[in-house]
Amino acid sequence: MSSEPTIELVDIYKSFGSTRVLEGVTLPLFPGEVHSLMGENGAGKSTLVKIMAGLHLADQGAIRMDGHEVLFRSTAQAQHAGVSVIYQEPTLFRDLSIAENVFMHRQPKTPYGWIDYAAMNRAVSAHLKQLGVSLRPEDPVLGLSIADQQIVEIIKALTFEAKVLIMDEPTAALSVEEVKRLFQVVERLRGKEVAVMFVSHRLEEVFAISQRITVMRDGRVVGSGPVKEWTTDEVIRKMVGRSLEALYPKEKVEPGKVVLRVRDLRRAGVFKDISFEVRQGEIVGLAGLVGAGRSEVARAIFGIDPLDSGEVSVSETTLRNHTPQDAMAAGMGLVPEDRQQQGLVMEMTATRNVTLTVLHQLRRFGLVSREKERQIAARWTQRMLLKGHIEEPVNILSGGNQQKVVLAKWLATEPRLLIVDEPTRGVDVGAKSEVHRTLGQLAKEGMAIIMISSDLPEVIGMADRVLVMHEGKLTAELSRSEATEEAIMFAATGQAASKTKLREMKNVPDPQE
Amino acid sequence: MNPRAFAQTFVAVLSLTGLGTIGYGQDKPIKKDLKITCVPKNINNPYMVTQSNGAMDACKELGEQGKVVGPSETGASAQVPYINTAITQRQNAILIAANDPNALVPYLKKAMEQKIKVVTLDSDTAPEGRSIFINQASAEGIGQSLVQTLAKAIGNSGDFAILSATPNATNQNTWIKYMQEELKKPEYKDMKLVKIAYGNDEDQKSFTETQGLLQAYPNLKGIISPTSVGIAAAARYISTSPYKGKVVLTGLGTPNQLREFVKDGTIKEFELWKPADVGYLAAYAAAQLCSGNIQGKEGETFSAGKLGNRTVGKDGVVLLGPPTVFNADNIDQFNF
Amino acid sequence: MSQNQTGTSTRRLARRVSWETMLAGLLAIAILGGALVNRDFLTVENWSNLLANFVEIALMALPLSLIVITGEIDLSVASILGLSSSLLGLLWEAKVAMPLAILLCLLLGAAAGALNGFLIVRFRLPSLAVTIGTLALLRGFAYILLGDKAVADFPPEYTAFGIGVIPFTFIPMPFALFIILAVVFWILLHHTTVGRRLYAIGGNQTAALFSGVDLKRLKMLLFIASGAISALAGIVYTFRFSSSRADNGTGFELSAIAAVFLGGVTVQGGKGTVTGVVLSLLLIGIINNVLTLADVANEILRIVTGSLLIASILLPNLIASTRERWRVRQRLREIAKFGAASTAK
Amino acid sequence: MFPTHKNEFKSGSTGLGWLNVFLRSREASLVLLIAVLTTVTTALNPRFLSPQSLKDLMLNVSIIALLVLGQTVIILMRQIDLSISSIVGITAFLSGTLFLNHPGIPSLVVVAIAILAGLLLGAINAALIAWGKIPALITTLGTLYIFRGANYAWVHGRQVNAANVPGSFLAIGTATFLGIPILTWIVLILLVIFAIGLRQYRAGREYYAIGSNPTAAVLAGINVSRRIATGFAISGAIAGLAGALWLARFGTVDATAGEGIELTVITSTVVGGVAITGGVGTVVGAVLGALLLSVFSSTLVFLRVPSFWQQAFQGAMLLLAIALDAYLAHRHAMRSRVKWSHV
Repeated sequence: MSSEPTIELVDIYKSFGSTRVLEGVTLPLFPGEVHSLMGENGAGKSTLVKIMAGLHLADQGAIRMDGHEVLFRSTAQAQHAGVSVIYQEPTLFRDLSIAENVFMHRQPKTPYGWIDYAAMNRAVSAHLKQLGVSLRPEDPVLGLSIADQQIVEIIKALTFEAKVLIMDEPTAALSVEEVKRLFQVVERLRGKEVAVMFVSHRLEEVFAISQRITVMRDGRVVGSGPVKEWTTDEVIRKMVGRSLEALYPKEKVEPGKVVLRVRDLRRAGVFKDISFEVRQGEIVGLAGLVGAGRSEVARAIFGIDPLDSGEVSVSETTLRNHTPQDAMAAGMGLVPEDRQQQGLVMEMTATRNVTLTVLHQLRRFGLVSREKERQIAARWTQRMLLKGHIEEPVNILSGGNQQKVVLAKWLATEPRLLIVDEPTRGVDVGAKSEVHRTLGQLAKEGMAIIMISSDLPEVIGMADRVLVMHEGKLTAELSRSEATEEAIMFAATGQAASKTKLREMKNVPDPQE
Repeated sequence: MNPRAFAQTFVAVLSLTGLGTIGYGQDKPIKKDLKITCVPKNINNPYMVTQSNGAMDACKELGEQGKVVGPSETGASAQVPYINTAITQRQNAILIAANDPNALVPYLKKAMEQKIKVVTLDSDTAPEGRSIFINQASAEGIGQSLVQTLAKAIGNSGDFAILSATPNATNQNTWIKYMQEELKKPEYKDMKLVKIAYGNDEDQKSFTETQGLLQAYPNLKGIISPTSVGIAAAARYISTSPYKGKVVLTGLGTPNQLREFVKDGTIKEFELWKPADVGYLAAYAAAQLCSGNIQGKEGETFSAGKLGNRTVGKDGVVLLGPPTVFNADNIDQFNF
Repeated sequence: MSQNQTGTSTRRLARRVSWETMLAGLLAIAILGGALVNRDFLTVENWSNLLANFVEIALMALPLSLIVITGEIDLSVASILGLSSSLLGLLWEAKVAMPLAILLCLLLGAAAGALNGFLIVRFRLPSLAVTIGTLALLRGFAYILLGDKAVADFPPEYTAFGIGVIPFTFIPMPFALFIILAVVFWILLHHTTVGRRLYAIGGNQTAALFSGVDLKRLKMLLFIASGAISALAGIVYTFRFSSSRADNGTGFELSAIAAVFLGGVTVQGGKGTVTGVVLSLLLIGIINNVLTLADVANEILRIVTGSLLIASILLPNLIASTRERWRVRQRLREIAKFGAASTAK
Repeated sequence: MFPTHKNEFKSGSTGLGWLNVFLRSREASLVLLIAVLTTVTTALNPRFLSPQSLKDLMLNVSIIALLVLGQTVIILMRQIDLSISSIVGITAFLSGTLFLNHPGIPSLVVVAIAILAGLLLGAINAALIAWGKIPALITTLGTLYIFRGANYAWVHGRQVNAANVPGSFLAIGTATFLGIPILTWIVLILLVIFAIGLRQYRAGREYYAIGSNPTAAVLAGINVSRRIATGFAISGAIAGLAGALWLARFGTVDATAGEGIELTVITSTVVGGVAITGGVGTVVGAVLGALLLSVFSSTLVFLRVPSFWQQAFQGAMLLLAIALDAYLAHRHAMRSRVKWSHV
């Protein structure tokens, strides 16, 4: 322990509506240290980040910087105080140049008061060179890869001369090469006594980069200490923290006929060579790191994204038109990953949301029968044990209940195949187990289910079979007995292919192309 | 017994007893307190305002209740609500300068069915839509004289263009028709009408249309603009361009708007009647119609205050009289 | 907690129904005011004029409401009206049988709408920009078709439809057409699955897509419907005034859009009712009529319409933002209490 | 799923061929188009390049170009201002009345008052949009009605004639300096000021930022409401100036001055490369867009194309411009999709 913490969160509480997200979290960040924050989805990491960024106000507790208490009421205040945040999704001005993105609202000026583009470009250029990135500061952001955009965000943080740098899953969308480059930057920042917080799911990365690890579960800190006190197993045990069997009630079901068969799916730049089948009564887990192309595959199967080539057949019938309507007609359902953006019309009632997928069932003499509408909505929401009134707009429901509405709306279609993408993200424990119980029951009734999840214990607990994706390709197929967190992580990080690369990750000079 | 009723009875008695003047009861006094609605093409056009003011002056003179209402745009249908309102308000007469010769007819007919007298002025509708049309000048006369004026100035030969108001303005189209008739005469065989442009009675549009005419037709010798908005805009453009003195401009316009252009030589001669008189005459005609002195039949004569007696011509047209020709010698005598 | 939730929902519910109620209230005030100010207001002829006056705008406002509910806009409606009117004149002059001419006009309108839909749906162009373009383009076509001509001598049996009333009532025939279509649209929006889909598209386009709503086809159909009904409005206009001109209906798009917004359809989409739009049309029509009867100058009406339009959104916004500010202040006070009086910097 | 289409012509990508070099800069392609149009028309009718014709062309485009400056600022922020034509109408008549009622009033004072009046009207828009949170489309549609209605009520049938306006003021619209009309000089100077302001000042860049990504703009600490408000105030002030210059140019002003020009201005701006989805474009491009439209309509006149065709052409051009923008943006998106080279 080098010195006083640069920033310290003390006993932070935060609730959204009825859901308690953070309960008494205390977390110090020390200068010149990388502090990794780990935890399952929904453990409260993102909320913690947002509180430090000034996007949320804590309900209780304090933030101390250099021993003084501070209150961040806006992102500007946090930035001013020296806290920079790099989000998973870069927030950039795509039409403006890299240099301008870095210096927006605080561009350097010439003595005449004009913007000093030369100075701006010089400064950014220097950073780019330091990072070994072959980008030009005048280049527009539009057209940059996510990784390059991440670099822009990092340079922005660097020019703020941030004392605290928070990175929320920055490597999710990066390739191994890019991760390596990023880590070199982080090392350099560490040398400059910056306190870095690193939020990640990738155990290898965490052990490669950090000096300190904190694990959160269900809104609480369950373990914290220097990296040498931790092992991979220990981290995972703390993250999961409960017996798998109790939580994941998947009963053994004898798989039936093949329901879905996909062959050689390809979408240029996103995924390729995807072939697999799913049988009745089977839950197939689709694992992989964020950005590996799992959701993209799901969307393409369901007909939302176009395919460049490949074939999708349901119950031995090949789908002709590649549209969601056809997929639904064939008996497919998709519970999308982002329930607010993709799953629900937030201002409509639960009833209307649930019946949106089965509108044809509501007709009586060509008109919508409110009675049927109510009956159908009631039947499926009751099955999901929805808490809350179904005639209220869904935006007043809690996250878990919203997710139940999304599930209900797809169950209403009585699909043969249900694809669930991150079904328990941001859902409280109670609702989570209800979701799991329902999925297990559906499989038992003969439904084929594809479950995409970044929550490894969930995948392991629920899936009969696990497919693992890495950088757009299927890298492993593991049976229930083979599917351990380690095995999945191995395949998900592409380690099977290039184990050496990760070992090198820490400090190998960047080979310029 | 109120005075009006008394007067009516008195007149009736007089005519019954044969003491009245011989004729069609022309000496019946004009009724007072008639409700007369004047609907100009639109309420923003200064020419229309002058004309409506003339009508209001006549109403005041006669003791009628006159009012001016109207749309702010010149679409075919824009005047209809005002006609309907006049019907609802049980007005006695409607004076209207029609934006469209046909669109208003069904509604004016409805008004006439309700015993409302309809007088058109400035721009006519189809004859079945009104009793009397106050023609500011003989259309034929205007067509002829404008062509003659231009021919004189350009020596009976060369290209010329017409700058009109809206493509659908009745009066404009009638005048243009007579101009084309006149051009068929052998003495104009060397004169060619190359284009009819439309300035929509908007100043800026007329201005740029003039520009376009002069650019597209380099041999253009003259422009006839039979609309006060058009001629003023055309004059303004020409006076500040090299075409000044080379291109002859004539047409219909008000002396006040064109005074400086006559003096600087942009325009030699132009014509117009007094717009206020058109309104004045229309109001008188309406009052006479309401008083039962005339029906709008050919040959009827009625008195029109300061304008003296007028006779109803064919199709119920009442002519105001020959237009005044303005030039550098006389323009300072006029102020309107 | 649950009590709190029901509380919010009733407030929400109240806010949702209140716009139509408020319009109905304003309508009642306008009628009452009209009757008091002018004794001619409540006459049969006046009402028949009043209803006929805005019938074209009312027709166009119906499909337009649905388009705005899906989060798009169509500014080209009045140009389609003019184009259809011009074509009708041209065909009639060319001695084409009237029923065929009417059919061709409707088809042309549908084609014009399909052009809008094609550009917006297939090429994903912003509908505002596209329909500003077709506003000019289609009006241009009308001028190319008819130029400075005006066709007037339409057959009396058709113009009789334009100016006539339903026997034994004061309801103008074109307005009856509007009522029929309004009922059709009301059923469509509120009582069919299509309406459910339209609201879903406007509320969250992505979620609608993920729910299997064929939004491309629906939007395409809406623009085609808008084109066809605008063409129908053009036909009504032509018969009502027995006049076919290229400039017919210039500027009507603004009145139609104003009526839609005033009717409670939000520009972001997802909200609004046919009832609200019909009420707002009536309200504008009545205010227009009352002011004209009272010989109030035409320009005041523009001011009133514009102000109503702005007020219709400003008032709810102000109420919401005041409430929000109050909540934030409350929250900050709580934090100050719990968080042991601390400030940034 | 539904990307907001943006265009970008300064792409640093390589190997795109001559067409893309040409398309990459909207300004260059506009200049080229204008040059081609001018050459063709001049070949058919040499008078197209006569001094008088050029002067008329410059005068015709000037007021539109001036309004385009203000509209560019607005559209850059993903907003729209429909009310400019009504502001022009009011301030044009206001300027005329000032000359009429106060003979001898200095022209500069009149112009200043017109700008101030425009600013005031723009501020009404600004307050409603930035703080009343009413979408710009609705607000300015409403004020388009209100301002024009107020103008009608105030002006009624009156008219200000050239005779009421001092010759020195009218000279702005007729006199030339170095062969270029004074009016055009004024617009050129403002163009330079706007170009510098939008390029060289933080505030200017923030207009781009807001249109490009409003959320990111908030995160960058930009006061978005205030920026939007100043944008509408600027647009109003510009429209006020345009009103005064309208009087100088046409001499005669009645209540209808400027009616309908908002669509021409928006079309010019979009044709000039300012994306209707915000964040992209320059004032120079937008003014070139106005010039292109103006040259185009002049060409139609010179080639004696019936004036009835003009409007259709203008609409077709706008559609072409946005379709082109969308096409370029789409191709750009396709190129940037490739995340892993091996896939």
